[in-house]
Amino acid sequence: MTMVEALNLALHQEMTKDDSIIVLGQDVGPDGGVFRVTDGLFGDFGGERVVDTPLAESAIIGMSVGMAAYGLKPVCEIQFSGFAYQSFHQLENHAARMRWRTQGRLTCPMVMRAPYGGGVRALEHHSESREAYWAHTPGLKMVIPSGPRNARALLISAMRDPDPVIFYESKALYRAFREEVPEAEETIEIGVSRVVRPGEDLTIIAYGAMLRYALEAAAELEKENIAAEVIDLLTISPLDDTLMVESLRKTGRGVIVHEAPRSFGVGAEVVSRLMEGAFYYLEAPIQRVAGYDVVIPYFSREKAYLPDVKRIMEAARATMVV
Amino acid sequence: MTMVEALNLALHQEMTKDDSIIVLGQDVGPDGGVFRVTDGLFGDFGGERVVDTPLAESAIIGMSVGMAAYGLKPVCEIQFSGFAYQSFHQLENHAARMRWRTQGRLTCPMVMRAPYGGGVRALEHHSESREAYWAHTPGLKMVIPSGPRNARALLISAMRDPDPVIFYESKALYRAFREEVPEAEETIEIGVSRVVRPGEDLTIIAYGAMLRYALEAAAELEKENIAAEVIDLLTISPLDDTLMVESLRKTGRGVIVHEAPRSFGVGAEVVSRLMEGAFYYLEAPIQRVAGYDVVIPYFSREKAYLPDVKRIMEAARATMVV
Amino acid sequence: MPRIQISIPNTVDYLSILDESGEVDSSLEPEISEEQYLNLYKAMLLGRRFDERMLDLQRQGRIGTFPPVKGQEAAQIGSVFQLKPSDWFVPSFRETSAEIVRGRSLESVLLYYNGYNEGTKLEPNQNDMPLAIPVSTQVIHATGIGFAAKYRKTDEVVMCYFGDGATSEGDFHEGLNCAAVYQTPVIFVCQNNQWAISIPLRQQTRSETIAQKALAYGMPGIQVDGNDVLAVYVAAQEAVQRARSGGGPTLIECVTYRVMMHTTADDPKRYRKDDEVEIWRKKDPISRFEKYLHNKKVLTSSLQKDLEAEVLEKIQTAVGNAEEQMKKLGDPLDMFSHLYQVLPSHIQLQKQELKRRLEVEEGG
Amino acid sequence: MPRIQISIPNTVDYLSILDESGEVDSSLEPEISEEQYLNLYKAMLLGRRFDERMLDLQRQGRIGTFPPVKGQEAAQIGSVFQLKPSDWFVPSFRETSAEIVRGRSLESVLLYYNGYNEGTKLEPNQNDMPLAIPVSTQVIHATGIGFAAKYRKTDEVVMCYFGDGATSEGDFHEGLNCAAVYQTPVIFVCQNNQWAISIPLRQQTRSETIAQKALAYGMPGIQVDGNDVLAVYVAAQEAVQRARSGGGPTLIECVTYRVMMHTTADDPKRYRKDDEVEIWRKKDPISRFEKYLHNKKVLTSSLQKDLEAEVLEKIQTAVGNAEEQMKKLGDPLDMFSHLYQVLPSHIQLQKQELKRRLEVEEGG
Ligand SMILES: Cc1ncc(C[n+]2csc(CCOP(=O)(O)OP(=O)(O)O)c2C)c(N)n1
Ligand SMILES: Cc1ncc(C[n+]2csc(CCOP(=O)(O)OP(=O)(O)O)c2C)c(N)n1
Ligand SMILES: [Mg+2]
Ligand SMILES: [Mg+2]
Repeated sequence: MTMVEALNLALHQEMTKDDSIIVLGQDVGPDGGVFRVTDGLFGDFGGERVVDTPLAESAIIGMSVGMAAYGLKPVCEIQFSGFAYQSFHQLENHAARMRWRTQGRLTCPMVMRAPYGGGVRALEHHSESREAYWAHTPGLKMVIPSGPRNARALLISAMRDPDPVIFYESKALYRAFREEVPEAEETIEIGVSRVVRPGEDLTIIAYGAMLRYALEAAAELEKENIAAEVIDLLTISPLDDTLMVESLRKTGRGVIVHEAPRSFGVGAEVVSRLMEGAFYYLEAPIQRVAGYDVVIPYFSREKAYLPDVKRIMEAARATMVV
Repeated sequence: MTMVEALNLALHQEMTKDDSIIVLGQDVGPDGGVFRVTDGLFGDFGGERVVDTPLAESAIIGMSVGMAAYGLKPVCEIQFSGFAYQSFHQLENHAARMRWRTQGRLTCPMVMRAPYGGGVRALEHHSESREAYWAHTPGLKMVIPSGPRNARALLISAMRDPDPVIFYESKALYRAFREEVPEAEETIEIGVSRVVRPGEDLTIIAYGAMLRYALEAAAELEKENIAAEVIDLLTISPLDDTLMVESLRKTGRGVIVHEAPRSFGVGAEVVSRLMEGAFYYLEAPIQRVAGYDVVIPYFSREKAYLPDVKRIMEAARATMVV
Repeated sequence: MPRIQISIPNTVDYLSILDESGEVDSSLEPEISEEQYLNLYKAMLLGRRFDERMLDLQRQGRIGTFPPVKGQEAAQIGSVFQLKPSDWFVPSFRETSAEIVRGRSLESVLLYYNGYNEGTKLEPNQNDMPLAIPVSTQVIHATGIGFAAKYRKTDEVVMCYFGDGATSEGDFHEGLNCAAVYQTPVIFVCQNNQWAISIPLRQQTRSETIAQKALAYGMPGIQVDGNDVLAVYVAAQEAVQRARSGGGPTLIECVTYRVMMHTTADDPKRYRKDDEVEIWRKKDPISRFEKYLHNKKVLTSSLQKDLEAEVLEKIQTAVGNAEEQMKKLGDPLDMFSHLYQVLPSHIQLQKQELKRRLEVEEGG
Repeated sequence: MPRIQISIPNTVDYLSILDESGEVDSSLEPEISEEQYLNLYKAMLLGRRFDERMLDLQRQGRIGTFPPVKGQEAAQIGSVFQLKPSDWFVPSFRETSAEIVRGRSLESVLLYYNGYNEGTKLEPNQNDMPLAIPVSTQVIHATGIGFAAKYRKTDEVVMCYFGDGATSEGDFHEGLNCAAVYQTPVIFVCQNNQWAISIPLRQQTRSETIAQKALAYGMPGIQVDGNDVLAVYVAAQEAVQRARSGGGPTLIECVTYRVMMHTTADDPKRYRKDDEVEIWRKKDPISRFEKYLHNKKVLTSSLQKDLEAEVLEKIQTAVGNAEEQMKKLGDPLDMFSHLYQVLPSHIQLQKQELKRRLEVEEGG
């Protein structure tokens, strides 16, 4: 199934099990969400649990905080991650702090789902990747799946997490490819990354829509007799230090890939963790392949903005030079 | 004079010169701002130019965007940086993009001033440092002075900058010490950092309230025969790569200090730039001395949260071990 | 120590002049010159035909996603016609018809929906904001521009557009509240087209009208038949006069309807009944205005034909021009332009990297 | 095709029962038991005396900055008394008097203003939100809690507090709009104390009353004399009954006054005249209630003295307790508690680092 279908399956299965889950957001009801991720839920669970909201992002997050404090599990949708900033204060001031502030009496087990990233010829504000904002915010967790199967598993885990989880879904992946997704439940522990291709010579770290490019680059590099290990971060925060440090201690060379702007992005933290954990094993500077430090251009130029297989390969080769 | 007085002087002098400057914010009028940075401006320039606003941060930034598009130069105050998130979307969606979106027809020469940081026994939300949010946002500039004299000079430069500048002012520094500030105009180019103490053995990079601690640590380290070079970033974005890379190429050892949470913070970007520019000169991993990845605790515990001279010295010594 | 009903100084009117059958209440009819009538009509017609053409282009894959205007021409044209060039126009994202009146070229619209940043380029001296996609954010800009115009002691006014959904956002509230506090010369034009994507008005707000939301700000509000170009014209005229003479802001609710899909990516069959759309099709703003102009003898069948031809010709030329232009545009290095007045050095390096990559690719 | 005034279904009342001289409009007097009268009075008195004591403590450097309640006791106590323990209470930051009624210990307040996170600890089963410092953000939480209470088919209601300044924030708007759309059982209590730090009401909004802002949401609104505990009591009772019986939310504006500084860090002399304060001192909510209770023979001089003593005793004990507790608190490692249910491993390392540093410091 596609990633859209896999996410829908996760919601459907978990809502069936747990009547404290409320899905809310703009157009999540009869319309099924602008990307159809909530398709059919309104029919199956009714308007009390699948709640169309007024056009107000701060309200979507703020109401979720209230519902969560009460004991429900809101799974809210922000229509595009570029419109989550209207609710930044609700996330930073409250979602991230409710457990902390009340010393555990009230908690905030909510999931904020939001489509992110470029590549679907969308209008302005519909193609941003700014996961670093949330990753830098103590009290939040930040998760990004890279395909249908792990999307389903991660979303289930996010819905069961006792704390607030920001869940970014790559629009470019929504219908890009299909994967078999078992009917039976799967979860992926939040905070755990995965080696999706083992290798000895160099480590490519990626997530979300960039993972496919990393894998393609690894396949190409193989032809040049370079064995690249590929890590799928899956969770951006908390970062799985152990896995990536281990890999770099082995390979000594690394590339981190994301489509978000390069500076002050997730790549910087990955580099720092690797510097801290694997400095004496590094053979070359870790390369960052990222979006440029500009606003992602309107869609006719976005291809040149987004990282691609070539850029990853160039960076990989650069780490191999020395 | 104190930093509060120096900032006030900058505003006063520049408003006298340039009638397109409008100061706006909560309580900036007769009250002179909760920290008195705008003291006396209302009396001297009147309510048309020193504008008390309703309690609405999105409106403060959004009106500034409109004023700037019209051709004025709004210098707005967000009462505490912890309340800037209510206006995050106005900054990210519009202030940062107006020049870009209109291909230069409309611009956004505005300054957002906001007190940041801990150390003054304040209530929740009054002690945060989240400069990384703005630094990660293409189209914005991010500036943090470390004392009265450079605060005055940087604020003048910020007010003359053709693009939006986020200007964080350390509350802990507002009245911490006095410095002579010449009546005659001084500016500091935005994007330029400074070596404030030269040294050969190691580089300590800091900014804002942390600079003093860096200097104190350097003085202490001198007693141990370690010559620390201290760099005051002054501008967080765009980072002055050249200066810091040069320093690290010389010293081979570095510490970056900030009070913001460690992960995905400014330190991560500094580490990455140094990895990229000075990898082959590095003798030891660059150390990050930062706030912990928790919400800054209520004030009885904030001292333990904030970096101090001891932590900087420990980190410095750690870089010297090898 | 009483319990009494508070009387609220501002009242909220409803205004309709030209009904859907083309009948007019002559006591309310505005004074409009024949030329102006024709200008209004031409602008509405151009808006309509361009919208239809864009839908074709989109279906053919020649432009990307766009939000059709169809059915809202009276609300847009009746109001924007009250502006002088020196006034400020602050659109949302569905004001293509009004933007064209303000001088935006059809070419620029086509570039925009083909993903070229050049499509939001504004001309020197054009006192317009570019379109704003994040809903309601532009409402506050209008207040700020109005503040600036007042500070500079001009008589400029600002006209700001948004939808019914937009009224739920905090920014709507902050923008109107501040405009009232500072008495800035802003006319807030809500195109209440009954839907915000799939959300009908009654799920957007429990308030009976949007116009009455003005009372929360101590501001005059008026609800008009938004498919009646005369009513919109009159309400906007009153509001502009008030604003220009220092009387502060006004909220105008134009009751209209989104006859088409939200954007071309949307499928309204999922959430609304065709019957509803049919009812509103009969209230079409253009055909009732045509009847009226025919009755007034301002429009004749032959003139109407000529105007149709003129409009189609203009659109045809623009489509050709835009497609020519696009062949020449698209240098990806332009993504580094206009972000800052002076590009910071680390981004210059990124630009050089991209340049090198592009050269390699061309070479390879 | 008319021009007509729109009639708005909801009306906005003003209510006052007990005036500043202690006179009562007996036709409006609520039925309250003698015990309840005394409870109301005791709660107001405790709020007042504790506030005064905190000011002393602050001036002596024994607690940090805090926002005094003085003058707003009737608005807080009259309303919060309508809640059952199972109902939800959503405060802003100036509701200390009401929080105490809800069961917050004086000790906890003192810990809070001394910078201990333990000061916002909530007890198990306490259906209260902790205080919210970012203005107006809590308004939306109340709507969400109300939604949840309705979803769970309980009869719980939610009472949410905020100031006049808070009504300018977007969150106020979004919270009330959504509450009306979903008809959640929420009572929005605005303590209009005329000032938001240095900003007077007329610079906060041009709306004549705050109550009329309810009309923007199709919600009933009422303005009451906020220094009249009976009026507040009645208005809150009506609103709670409406909410509990499925009638949806209400906005109550309590017209009161911030007699003291905004917080102890503020100097009101910079922006307001003493005359104004003097006028409001005469409208004090407690002394007028005392007169009323004396007239009703519910209160006698000796009882009043006893109550005063009881209250002061309680405060004295709490101050002692809190100061004892604080000696034992303050382990900085606690900053790592309760951020997540399970602390991520990289933060555990940070905790260990701090632990080690603290041990070194203790050792050294
Ligand atoms: C802040 C924000 N949230 C969500 C969206 C996605 N979105 C685009 S248009 C729209 C509905 C707008 O409704 P309305 O204001 O009534 O305008 P209309 O589309 O009817 O013209 C939504 C939800 C957006 N663009 N901005
Ligand atoms: C979002 C936000 N902006 C600014 C502040 C700073 N601040 C604290 S209280 C206050 C005034 C609040 O006024 P009002 O709502 O009338 O409540 P009152 O203080 O009168 O009780 C301000 C501006 C804040 N706490 N939160
Ligand atoms: Mg609409
Ligand atoms: Mg107030």
